[in-house]
Amino acid sequence: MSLWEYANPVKFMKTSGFLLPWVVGLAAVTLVSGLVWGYFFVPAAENFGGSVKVIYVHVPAAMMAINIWGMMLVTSLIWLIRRHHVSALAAKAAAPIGAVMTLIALITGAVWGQPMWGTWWEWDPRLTSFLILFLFYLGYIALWAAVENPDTAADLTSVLSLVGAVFAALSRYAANFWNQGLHQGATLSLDKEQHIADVYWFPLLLCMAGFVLFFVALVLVRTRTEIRTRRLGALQQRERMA
Amino acid sequence: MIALLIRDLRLAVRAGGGFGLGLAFFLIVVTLVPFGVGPQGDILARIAPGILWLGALLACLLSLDRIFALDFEDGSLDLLATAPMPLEGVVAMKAFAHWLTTGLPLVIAAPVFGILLHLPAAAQSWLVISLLLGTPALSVLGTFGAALTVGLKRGGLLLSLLVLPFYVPTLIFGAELIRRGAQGMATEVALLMLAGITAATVALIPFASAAAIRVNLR
Amino acid sequence: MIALLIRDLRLAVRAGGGFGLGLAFFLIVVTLVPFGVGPQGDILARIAPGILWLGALLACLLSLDRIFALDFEDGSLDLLATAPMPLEGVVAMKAFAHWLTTGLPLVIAAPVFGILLHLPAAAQSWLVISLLLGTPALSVLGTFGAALTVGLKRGGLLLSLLVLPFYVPTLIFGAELIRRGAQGMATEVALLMLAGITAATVALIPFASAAAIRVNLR
Amino acid sequence: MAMLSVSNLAVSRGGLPVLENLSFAVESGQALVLRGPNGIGKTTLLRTLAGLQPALAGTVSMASESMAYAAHSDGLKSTLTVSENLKFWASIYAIHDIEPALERMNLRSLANRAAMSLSAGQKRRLGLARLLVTGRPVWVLDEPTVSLDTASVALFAQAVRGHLATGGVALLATHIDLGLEEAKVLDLAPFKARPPEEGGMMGAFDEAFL
Amino acid sequence: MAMLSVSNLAVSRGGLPVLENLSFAVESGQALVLRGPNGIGKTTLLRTLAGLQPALAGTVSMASESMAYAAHSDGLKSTLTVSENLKFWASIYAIHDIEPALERMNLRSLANRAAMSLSAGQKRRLGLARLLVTGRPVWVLDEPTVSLDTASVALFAQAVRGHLATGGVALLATHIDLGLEEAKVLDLAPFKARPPEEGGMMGAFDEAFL
Ligand code: HEM
Ligand SMILES: Nc1ncnc2c1ncn2[C@@H]1O[C@H](COP(=O)(O)OP(=O)(O)OP(=O)(O)O)[C@@H](O)[C@H]1O
Ligand SMILES: Nc1ncnc2c1ncn2[C@@H]1O[C@H](COP(=O)(O)OP(=O)(O)OP(=O)(O)O)[C@@H](O)[C@H]1O
Ligand SMILES: [Mg+2]
Ligand SMILES: [Mg+2]
Repeated sequence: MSLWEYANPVKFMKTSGFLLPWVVGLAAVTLVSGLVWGYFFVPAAENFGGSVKVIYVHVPAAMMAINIWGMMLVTSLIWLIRRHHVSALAAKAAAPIGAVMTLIALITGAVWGQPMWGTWWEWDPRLTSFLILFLFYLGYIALWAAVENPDTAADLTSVLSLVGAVFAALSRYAANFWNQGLHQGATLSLDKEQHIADVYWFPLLLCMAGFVLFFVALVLVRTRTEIRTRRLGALQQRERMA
Repeated sequence: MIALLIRDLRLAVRAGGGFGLGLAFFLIVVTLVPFGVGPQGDILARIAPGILWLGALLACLLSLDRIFALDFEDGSLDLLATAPMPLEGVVAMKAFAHWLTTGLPLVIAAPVFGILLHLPAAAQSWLVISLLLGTPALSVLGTFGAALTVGLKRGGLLLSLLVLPFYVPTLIFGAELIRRGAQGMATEVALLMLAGITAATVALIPFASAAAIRVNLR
Repeated sequence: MIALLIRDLRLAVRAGGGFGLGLAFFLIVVTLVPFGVGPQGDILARIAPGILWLGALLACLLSLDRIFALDFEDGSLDLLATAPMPLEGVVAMKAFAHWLTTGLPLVIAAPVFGILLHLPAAAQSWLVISLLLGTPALSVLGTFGAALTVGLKRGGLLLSLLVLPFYVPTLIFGAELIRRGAQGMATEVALLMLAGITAATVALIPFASAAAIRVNLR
Repeated sequence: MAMLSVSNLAVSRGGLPVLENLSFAVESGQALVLRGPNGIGKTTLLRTLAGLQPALAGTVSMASESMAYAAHSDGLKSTLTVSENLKFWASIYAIHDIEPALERMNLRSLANRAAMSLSAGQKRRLGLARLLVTGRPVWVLDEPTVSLDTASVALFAQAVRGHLATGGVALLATHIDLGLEEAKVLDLAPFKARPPEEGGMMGAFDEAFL
Repeated sequence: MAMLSVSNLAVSRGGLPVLENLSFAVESGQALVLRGPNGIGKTTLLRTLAGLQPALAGTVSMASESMAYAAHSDGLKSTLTVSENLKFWASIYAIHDIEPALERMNLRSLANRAAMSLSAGQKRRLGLARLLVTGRPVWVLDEPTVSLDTASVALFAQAVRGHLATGGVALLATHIDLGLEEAKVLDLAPFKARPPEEGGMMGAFDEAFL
């Protein structure tokens, strides 16, 4: 039995229908416990103050924003190469979630920037490249919305996401070249000597896991909706043929 | 008449565009400016009123060129011209639909863009007021340009060339209004001029546009 | 192939447009900026590289949306797709024609606009170099956006939304090249990146565009 | 009682006279078919009658707001559905019920399809259905049956007959047989504008420069 | 020797099968006229043969680079003149002399007019003249005689005959009589795609969702 079997919409509906309640439950548990831990049981940091708590939303959201585009890239490739409908629909379903994650990262960042940097917005390369990522999401979503025929739309958006990924990465590099910026470095990377203290670290990990599970649950729900819409369309078409 | 408005709005939404698109475009312009100009907050703040107004102009321009061109190409314009409805009304409705899909969303979202460009808080309300007063003139003048170029293929650039000079007074008073408002200077003149220009264009330009369309259909 | 280029250029000229129009648009943008931003020479000089590059972007954008749309509407694109000529070649030729009518005139006339915006003399040659290196990428990326939206009515704004984010790297390196050049800083990285981006897009993007057109014709 | 009458009309296109000395009248309940080779000036004549361009000479008399025009192109919005397209035109002409028109042009089953997904003939049927929601007595139609199959042509002929029976009038330019035997036919070839040397009328705009 | 042969072809439009089980072959020197009511799928079939969309099933065999396609719209640039339009297409197909084509479609006198100032029928004649400068043996034509008057239809029929006489092949979809008595006629109605319950083929894209 190969993994590709789940690319059949009917099979996918069955399996995902079975999985969905579990994923939702797990996501709720991790997310809630992570956030509660982070917000109520973590001491205020000396150099960040109480506002450090934003990190439990900000960082997971920022991480998801990037990774969701990666996921869309992979599913788009699968659609282009193997023409599995579920794959294309999953990419379509993921895009608005990614856009919202980007927006959350931007807004929490802005809210955080106010106490930290004394300004709501700064043209820091990291922030700016997130803004650009948001624009790529918007373009991708708008293209899905604009094209009538679903297969045409899937093809076009797949091409867009491929080329877009390259240019998003390029923009990130260009933005770095353009301005040195204020933003925090990547303290998460393991080879860095300086870790943030474990007290902040564990609830953060939990939150990140919660965000991932939350995303999986949402994508499942949205993909199922897309599949149902297509099924409705197919039924109507068959009726017309008769 | 209302039917025309509804149709135009529906078409704008169907084309995957409508309200959001104008905003997204605006956001892009605001994002691109610092790339060109540099990220220094003080410079950005000084040029912000101008950039925001230029962005409004451009969002307008980009959505203009097809305002009549599509109707011309598929023959609707001929049919509308023979319909029991004054062509002036058609033009005015189209300008209104255009404003609803590009001007209005911009007015509403302007403060966010103001923040991005470090516009001082005092200027925010003036930004909204100046856009609210000025953007209708942009749409109406835009339809005039579109009416002049309706029969031409590749009208895009030509249209901008015709229309942009007409936008100058609105642009000047609009940006000036924000600048003065931000600095606490007297705003009455700029305010009155802006409102006056808009009122006059909205009242008179549709007649010129309708005349231009009649000539182009002939 | 050459025939297609000649046809496109001829069409651009016939539509009362062609070379002059892009320039005129550029001129208007450059004149409007001081109206919006205020006439202080020092600020203008500082934002000049950015404004000139933004103007180039917009001139590009405004002429883009009909690059394939017209051929699609009158059926030429169907016929070109069945003609003995790879669609990639068609796309590349169209991008080239677009560059000849909007990018090239701009490169040639840029110093004049630089003077209007008080760009320091040292930066003038960098302005020309950066535009010369960067504008081909704008045209090629533009055709990609146009290919994605070819079947859509009212593509204008959607097209900009799709295309402008792609312009970001070019814009950054282009404007940065001028700024660094003007200040006598090291320009190698910006120069190489700009040239690299252009070379890569020119070589690869036509394939993506042709694929998008094939999908849209289906 | 002539609902549409034309006397000594001359029409021009691109600054050049195309037809001249044209006179005819169509009475209530009558149809008139205009014939003539390609380029003789049928479209130009119909556009003039529709008021889209001025006549070079002569007069057109017809009650105001009584005419519905259908051109070479159908004026359809490709992203709207069939019924949305039709509803739009109906409300422009202040008519509320589009059902009879859908019915008579056999569009019922297509009502919810986007116009862009119609075949050439289906689009044309929709274009003709528009006439039925104008409520106007004088129909001015330019090659109405282009792309239609024989069944649809018959459907159209029937619609025209229905229109005539209610006292309407139809003026049609066409190259093919519409199956409207009762219609009068007017061949436009004899009215082709002659150059002034041969006694044609003066008056094309640029003659002032001669 | 069949220059174009099709076996068991099924074509789809908008994700829905339109025609199925279609097989035919056209030999050198033959013309085949496709008939069928509006919306049966003539345009879809011709676009599939032209390679503009993929077939749902079945095979099309034809020498590569041997086909010239003419669609509902003519692909004319309205600001270019008649001869410029024609010259463009001629050079795309690497042919240098457009005079014979102008001659045979009776466009000589219009050669220097901008395409936008042509009447509907004149435009169509220009669209057909394009076929003559492709030098391709297989003509695939979608309603070629729309808007043409009888004289021009005859002109067109003659051009098709000339093409067949040189060993070419023509496939035409049309609703009206072309005056090509020698052409075989294929009625598409029997090949209309049936829903799967009635034994039609599976394979419309979206069936995977049922
Ligand atoms: C709108 C603005 C902002 C955006 C788009 C943004 C984006 C990001 C991103 C993408 C990350 C994840 C980095 C990674 O995992 O490698 C991140 C992490 C972080 N951000 Fe922000 N940020 C914003 C504003 C701020 C502000 C104002 C602060 C506070 C001074 C801040 C502090 C942090 C910190 C401490 C981290 C964790 C560092 C790490 O572990 O990598 N951010 N941000
Ligand atoms: N701008 C122009 N300049 C010169 N001649 C023109 C112009 N526009 C149209 N004509 C000519 O005017 C004549 C009348 O055109 P019209 O479209 O009325 O013909 P028609 O009878 O409708 O033909 P068809 O049956 O082909 O539709 C044609 O010979 C056409 O070539
Ligand atoms: N996007 C779409 N979705 C669903 N159905 C479609 C779509 N596009 C076309 N169709 C249908 O496919 C069928 C085939 O259309 P096609 O244009 O091939 O017909 P045709 O035989 O050429 O008709 P005509 O004689 O009117 O030109 C039509 O019934 C049409 O309504
Ligand atoms: Mg005509
Ligand atoms: Mg057809």
